[in-house]
Amino acid sequence: MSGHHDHSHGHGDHGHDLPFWRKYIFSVDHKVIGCQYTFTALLFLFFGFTLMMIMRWQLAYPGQPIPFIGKYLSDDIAADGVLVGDGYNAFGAMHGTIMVFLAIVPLGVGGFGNYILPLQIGAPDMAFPKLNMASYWVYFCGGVTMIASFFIKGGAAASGWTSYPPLSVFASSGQTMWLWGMVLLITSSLLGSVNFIVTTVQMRVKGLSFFRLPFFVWAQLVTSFLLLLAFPPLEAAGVLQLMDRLAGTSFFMPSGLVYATEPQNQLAGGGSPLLWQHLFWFLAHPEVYVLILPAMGIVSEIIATNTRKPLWGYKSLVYSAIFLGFMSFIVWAHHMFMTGMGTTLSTFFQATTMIISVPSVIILTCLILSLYGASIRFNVPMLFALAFLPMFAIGGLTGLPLGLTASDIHLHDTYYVIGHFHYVVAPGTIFAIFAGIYYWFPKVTGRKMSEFLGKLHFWPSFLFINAVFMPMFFQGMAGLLRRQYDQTEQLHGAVAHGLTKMSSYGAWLLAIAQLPFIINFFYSMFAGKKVGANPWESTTLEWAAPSPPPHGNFDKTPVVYCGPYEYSVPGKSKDYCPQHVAQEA
Amino acid sequence: MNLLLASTQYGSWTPPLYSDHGGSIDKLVDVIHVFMFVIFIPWAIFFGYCLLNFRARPGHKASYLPIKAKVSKYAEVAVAVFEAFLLLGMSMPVWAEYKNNPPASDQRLDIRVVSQQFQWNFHYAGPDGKFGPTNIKLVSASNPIGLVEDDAAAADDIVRVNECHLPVDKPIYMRLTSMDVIHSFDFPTMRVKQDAIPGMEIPIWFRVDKSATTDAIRPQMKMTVPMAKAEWYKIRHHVAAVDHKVKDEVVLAKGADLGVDLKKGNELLDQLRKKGLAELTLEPRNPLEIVCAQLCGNSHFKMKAQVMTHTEDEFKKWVAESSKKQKLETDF
Amino acid sequence: MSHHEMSVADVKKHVRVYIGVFALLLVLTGVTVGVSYLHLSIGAAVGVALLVASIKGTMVACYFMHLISEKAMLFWILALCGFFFLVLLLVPVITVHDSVGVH
Amino acid sequence: MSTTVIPHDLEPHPLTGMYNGKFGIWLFLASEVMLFGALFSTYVLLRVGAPPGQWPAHGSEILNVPLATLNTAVLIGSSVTMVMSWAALKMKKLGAARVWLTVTFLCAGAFLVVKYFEYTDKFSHYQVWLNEPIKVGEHEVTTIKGHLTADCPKLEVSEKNGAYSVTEHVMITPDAEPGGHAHGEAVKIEASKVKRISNFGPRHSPYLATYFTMTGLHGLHIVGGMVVILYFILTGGSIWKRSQEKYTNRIECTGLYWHFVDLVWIFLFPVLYLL
Amino acid sequence: MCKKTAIWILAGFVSLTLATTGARADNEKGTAVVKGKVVFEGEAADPKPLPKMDADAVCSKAHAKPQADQGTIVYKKDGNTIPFVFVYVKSGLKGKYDAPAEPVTLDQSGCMYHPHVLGMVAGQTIQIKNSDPTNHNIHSLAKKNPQFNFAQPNAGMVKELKTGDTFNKPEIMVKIKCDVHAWMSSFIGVCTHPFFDVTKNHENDGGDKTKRGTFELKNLPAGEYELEAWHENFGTVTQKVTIKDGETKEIEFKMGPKKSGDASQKMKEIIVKENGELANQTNAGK
Repeated sequence: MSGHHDHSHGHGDHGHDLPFWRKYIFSVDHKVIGCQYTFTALLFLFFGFTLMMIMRWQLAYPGQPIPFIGKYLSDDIAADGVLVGDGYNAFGAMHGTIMVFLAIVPLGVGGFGNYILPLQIGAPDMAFPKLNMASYWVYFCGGVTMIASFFIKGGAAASGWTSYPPLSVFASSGQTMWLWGMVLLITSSLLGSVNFIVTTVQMRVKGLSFFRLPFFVWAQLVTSFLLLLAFPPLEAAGVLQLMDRLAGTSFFMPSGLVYATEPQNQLAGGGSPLLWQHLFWFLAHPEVYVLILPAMGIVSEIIATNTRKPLWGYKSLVYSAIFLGFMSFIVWAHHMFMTGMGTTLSTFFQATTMIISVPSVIILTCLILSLYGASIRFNVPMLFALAFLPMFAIGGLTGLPLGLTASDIHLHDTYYVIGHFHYVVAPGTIFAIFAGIYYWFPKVTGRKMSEFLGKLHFWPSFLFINAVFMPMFFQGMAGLLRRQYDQTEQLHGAVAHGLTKMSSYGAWLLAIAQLPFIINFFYSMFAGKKVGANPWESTTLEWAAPSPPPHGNFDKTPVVYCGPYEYSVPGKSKDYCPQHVAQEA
Repeated sequence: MNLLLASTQYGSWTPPLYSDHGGSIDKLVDVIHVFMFVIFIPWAIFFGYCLLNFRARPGHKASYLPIKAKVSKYAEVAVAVFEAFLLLGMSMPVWAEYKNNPPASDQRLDIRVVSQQFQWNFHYAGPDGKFGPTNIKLVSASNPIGLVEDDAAAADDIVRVNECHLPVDKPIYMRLTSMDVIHSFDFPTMRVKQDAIPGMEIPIWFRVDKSATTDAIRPQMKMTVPMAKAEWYKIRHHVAAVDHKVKDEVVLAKGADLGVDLKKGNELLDQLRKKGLAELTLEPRNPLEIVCAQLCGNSHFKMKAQVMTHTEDEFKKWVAESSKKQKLETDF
Repeated sequence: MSHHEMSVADVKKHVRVYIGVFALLLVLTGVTVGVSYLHLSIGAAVGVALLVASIKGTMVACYFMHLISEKAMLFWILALCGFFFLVLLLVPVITVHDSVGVH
Repeated sequence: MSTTVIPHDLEPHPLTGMYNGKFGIWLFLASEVMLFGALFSTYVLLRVGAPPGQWPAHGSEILNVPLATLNTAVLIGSSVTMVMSWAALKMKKLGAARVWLTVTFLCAGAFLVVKYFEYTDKFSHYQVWLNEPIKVGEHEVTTIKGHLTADCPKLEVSEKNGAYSVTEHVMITPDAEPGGHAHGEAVKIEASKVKRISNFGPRHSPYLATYFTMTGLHGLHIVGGMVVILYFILTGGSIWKRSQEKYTNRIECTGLYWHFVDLVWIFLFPVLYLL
Repeated sequence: MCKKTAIWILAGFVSLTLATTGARADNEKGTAVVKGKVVFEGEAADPKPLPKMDADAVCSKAHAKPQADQGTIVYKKDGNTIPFVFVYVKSGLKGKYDAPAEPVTLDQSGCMYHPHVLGMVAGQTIQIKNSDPTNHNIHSLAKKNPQFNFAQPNAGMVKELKTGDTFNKPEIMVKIKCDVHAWMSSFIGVCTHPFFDVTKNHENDGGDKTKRGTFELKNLPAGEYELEAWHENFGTVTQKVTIKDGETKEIEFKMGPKKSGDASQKMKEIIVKENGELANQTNAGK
């Protein structure tokens, strides 16, 4: 990335002999690729956020023209500046898809994973640098395909990010683009995950045993296994849906369909709409943990550093993460309680759902207990990391009534669901990602981001993001359904509409609250305060490399002598003992 | 928080409840939320305490050793135990009741619900209690579910589009299916929700409370809206509950409609404001609605059915006259 | 032991194994096709077919892919994968049977 | 070209006993298991849930078992030759290895050729479902399988999903089978009588949809493998000169992938053709 | 206002370009006329009512009493004539014809399509209006022409389907329906020429009941033609006419109930035969 090109000359490697396009475009250096991922994903994050802001207008002021941009939108999206049903559904579907598959996963795994993981295990690069590059470019193509689908006839996919057939099979050709896009994105994740696992297992430096790995690395490792084993089924499902759409097969199309009063005799029938839901959620539930685990990793790193104290119960953290990963494969059908599921299966999936909440509770407990007896530095990364804890707690707790079939009857597909998973992902994961950006920015650029602008970014964001999502719980309770183009069309929707404006204003203010970050980001990149290799006085290996690290990362391959979080060790002169520094007896 | 609560305008968490099984669902919802606060508030207090007490400051050093926190262990165990209770003690019994014990076929009212983009078709067997066969080849504008009309059993069948009539205090047994895409049968005031999936026929059952006839409910759901807050889209489903007077001049007669669209609605409200009306007392045009909870296309939000609940004999009367083939008054 | 350092003699030994396995695979293919012409009851037919296929699969994995001489770690990863494979295979089918709806 | 040295690029890691590439390919195969797992799951779910008579009791009713058996043998053979070429490399015999590779490549090609014939046979075979029964010979039938005659007017193909529809009428020569009647005179069916017409391609029935999707995806894996193998046949010499170990390792990885493709077929064959 | 004019101008240009680029059209017109009526053979059933529209207040306000399903209307009191029949020249025309510059209009008012059946020349602009203050969605179920499915949430919305989006291939008939109000349907006959008409109905007979069920094809060149009459439920009938310049021919189409489709008794047998093919087939007591 631009901020670091003027630094990236190392010792004897040929990094700087490479032509520009090999060095920054088709680079095989995990750091450059990490930055590419981060930049691209941040752009998608912004785009997905914009879609949501437009939807919030239609919700707050149903049937009224969208100010400023309304008239520039295409017919398929808005008529006379008024968002139309298809436009709303397309925005909804793409907001979900973009945020999950194009923004947050690429940030947490592609961005931070790529940049930090090799550094933290003392590796010179990923195990398969070329594969790494491929995975970025496949992801990039997937993203372009998704965006392009807005400009084709009939607009982008509008069947929700879950794309349930038969609706998605009857849908316009945007859905086909969506499917191709997904196939690309999943392929990219597979390439990435293989790379991560091999790197982590095979390339740890001398002395860095598994239980000396920073928790961030563990989180990435578990995540990679989720990507590796959970994504292929959706790839298969995507192929099946493409067959249904393009080859006229009936994998998801039952017999005797009548579409728009026309009997669908050309179809063979005999398919199962529920099959898609199974294959989709088999991916999409682990996906939730793909979103949250890297966030937990980032937060743990920052908390450890800024509490100046070892994490509480490092081992139980690790075991919880592994258990979480494992369980996440056998809870998926709790998304399908309303599909006529009988008591046996629903009981099983309720049970597993309750069980999976335990490791999450443990992780949260470990993190909060790490604060006890600490000496907490309230710098910007720490603020975001701390904010993560209660936000994730709320997100997790509100999962309970949805995981229990009986209460799910009332709350299923209401705004309660929206509130729940947004608390996990938005103030949860996205805050963690901000924390990570503030925390590792000095490593990447050799400069620190402005604390003042950072705090100007944090406090309003924290306030407004709650203003956006807190009302949703109450609306959901009142029975307001999700995916409603016009909430007031239904009686109880109109009655529960009271809080909708609050959410909308929250969203728009939240957007404004991001300006300090954007300014800070670019300003600090060029004019931020120069710092040394280890500005936070942290212990893990990435801080042993120069900032920014040269091609090949370390001046000399480090050796690890101790665990990841040796802070405030009694009888030491400094309050931290880096992993690569031998302990004097 | 009260503000948040109030703004749902029910004055309670959840919509009013008119079915007998719904109570246990609401109870579970309440218990879970109490439980959440029981966990979250102490947690938050401890969190705040740590942030204050252990902030970095001159002379304060972090301790290397972790606290011996037995408490956390107990807390975690407690959480697990309570979740087990929620699961085994509350959720499973309710669900089992909801899924496993259909009412006896001789005491219940059977209704076929055939959903399609974007409407609910309700198929009643009529007085003879026999459903006529359907055939997708016969689907047309005047025959939405393709009823085989010249079949004996179909002669007295009733098919209603987006209009559902139910007797109170009698078990109702609905068989849900869909013609095209997946829909979800959502009857919030009865706490009933179930996907309607093409190629499947899924039964659901519930009983409407004895007192919950449409006419009885409507006044119960009366609400008063200050003109300042009255926006057309919040009151589009409402009619005036009383004669609204300004200096003994009726400006809005009882039962007057507030207009169903943006333009008309806003015009009317402006007139009333000009007249100087301070607040509106309104009741729903129709208090009970069945809606679609599963995204089913560009007009998904439009997919809803009105429900009329009648006493047993009112309902019989309705069946009797609706089952007659209706004649058109035309000049041809 | 890994195949990293192998003497020519070892390799020759391997080659003999490969030929043997090859022959066995062909025989089993014959068997499974033959059985299919007996028109057994569906249960039995499925049982035999899957049994034979599994044997063949194991052969290929163990000898052609040298799985028998790999370290424990790989087994654990594959075992995990196998477990999820079964979950994915079975649960959807169970939902068909444990459904309140009529298909 | 960076000079960064990747640890365990060649020498195995003590923990896994594998060099990076081999470990990587194994992980990739694990994900492939899940990919095909989803498809097998589809197969099971659709078959178990199917109404009686929708799925053939035996694949052999529709598919050509002898050809598939031949293919199975061919593919297993290619697996052996693949591992042989690796063994040859282990014995430092590049020439022999390349010969074995070439044989593998040819086997793969043969497999695809056979598959091509199997596919085209299906695509030229049609079935017509009727609105009302018609008399063919002496029986009343509601569906006819057979081949369209030369003078049959062209079928209309929907742009959306390629489904066929009849413009005025269709001429079809029924197969000899119970319910149909002896080969020979073609049957003429008016468009109004035709409820549905399809060839025995993917859209014909869930069974054939599954068959074409699974074997098609497997076929793509074969093609992919062939490309890689060809690449190593051609570039073998140069890589070998640079590092014999590297070349041997790459062939081993290719082999692992290739055996997996073989393994998948070992399950596809009985599941689709024999059950 | 100026937007409107802009649209017209654009439409004008479009048709101009069509005229200049398309295979050179001679637009051969004549002076011959074919007129007549479409009559139902035998005892027609009573018209069937459409479902009640109460659920959508806008629709129910529009109609006090239930509406008839246009596809089932036969004017028994007026000589068994049938409205909403699309009559057009199927073959025999030699000339080539341009799409007129002015668009055909499909209006949604009172939750019904106006007109219920209409004809257009391939390539002609289609103008779709929503006059109801409620959400309609317009769904084309064309076989050869583009399928579309979009919503018009507010009253007064107008969408113009021009070159590319409109129907450019001849097709008899393209069905248009509203998925929100499933009783709403309209049929568009797309011809390569302007010689078509739709038999008059009780709403456009101008008070003259004898006009009901009649049609008139004007300005035909002399020649020998095959005419076809299409009805959504009664199927199609064709007949040949030979006509000289200036001549006016009276013809009559006879239609009966469609053969297949209504014979439900027969159909049930088949359904029993092809078991599992009709999941929607549900019987009493099941």
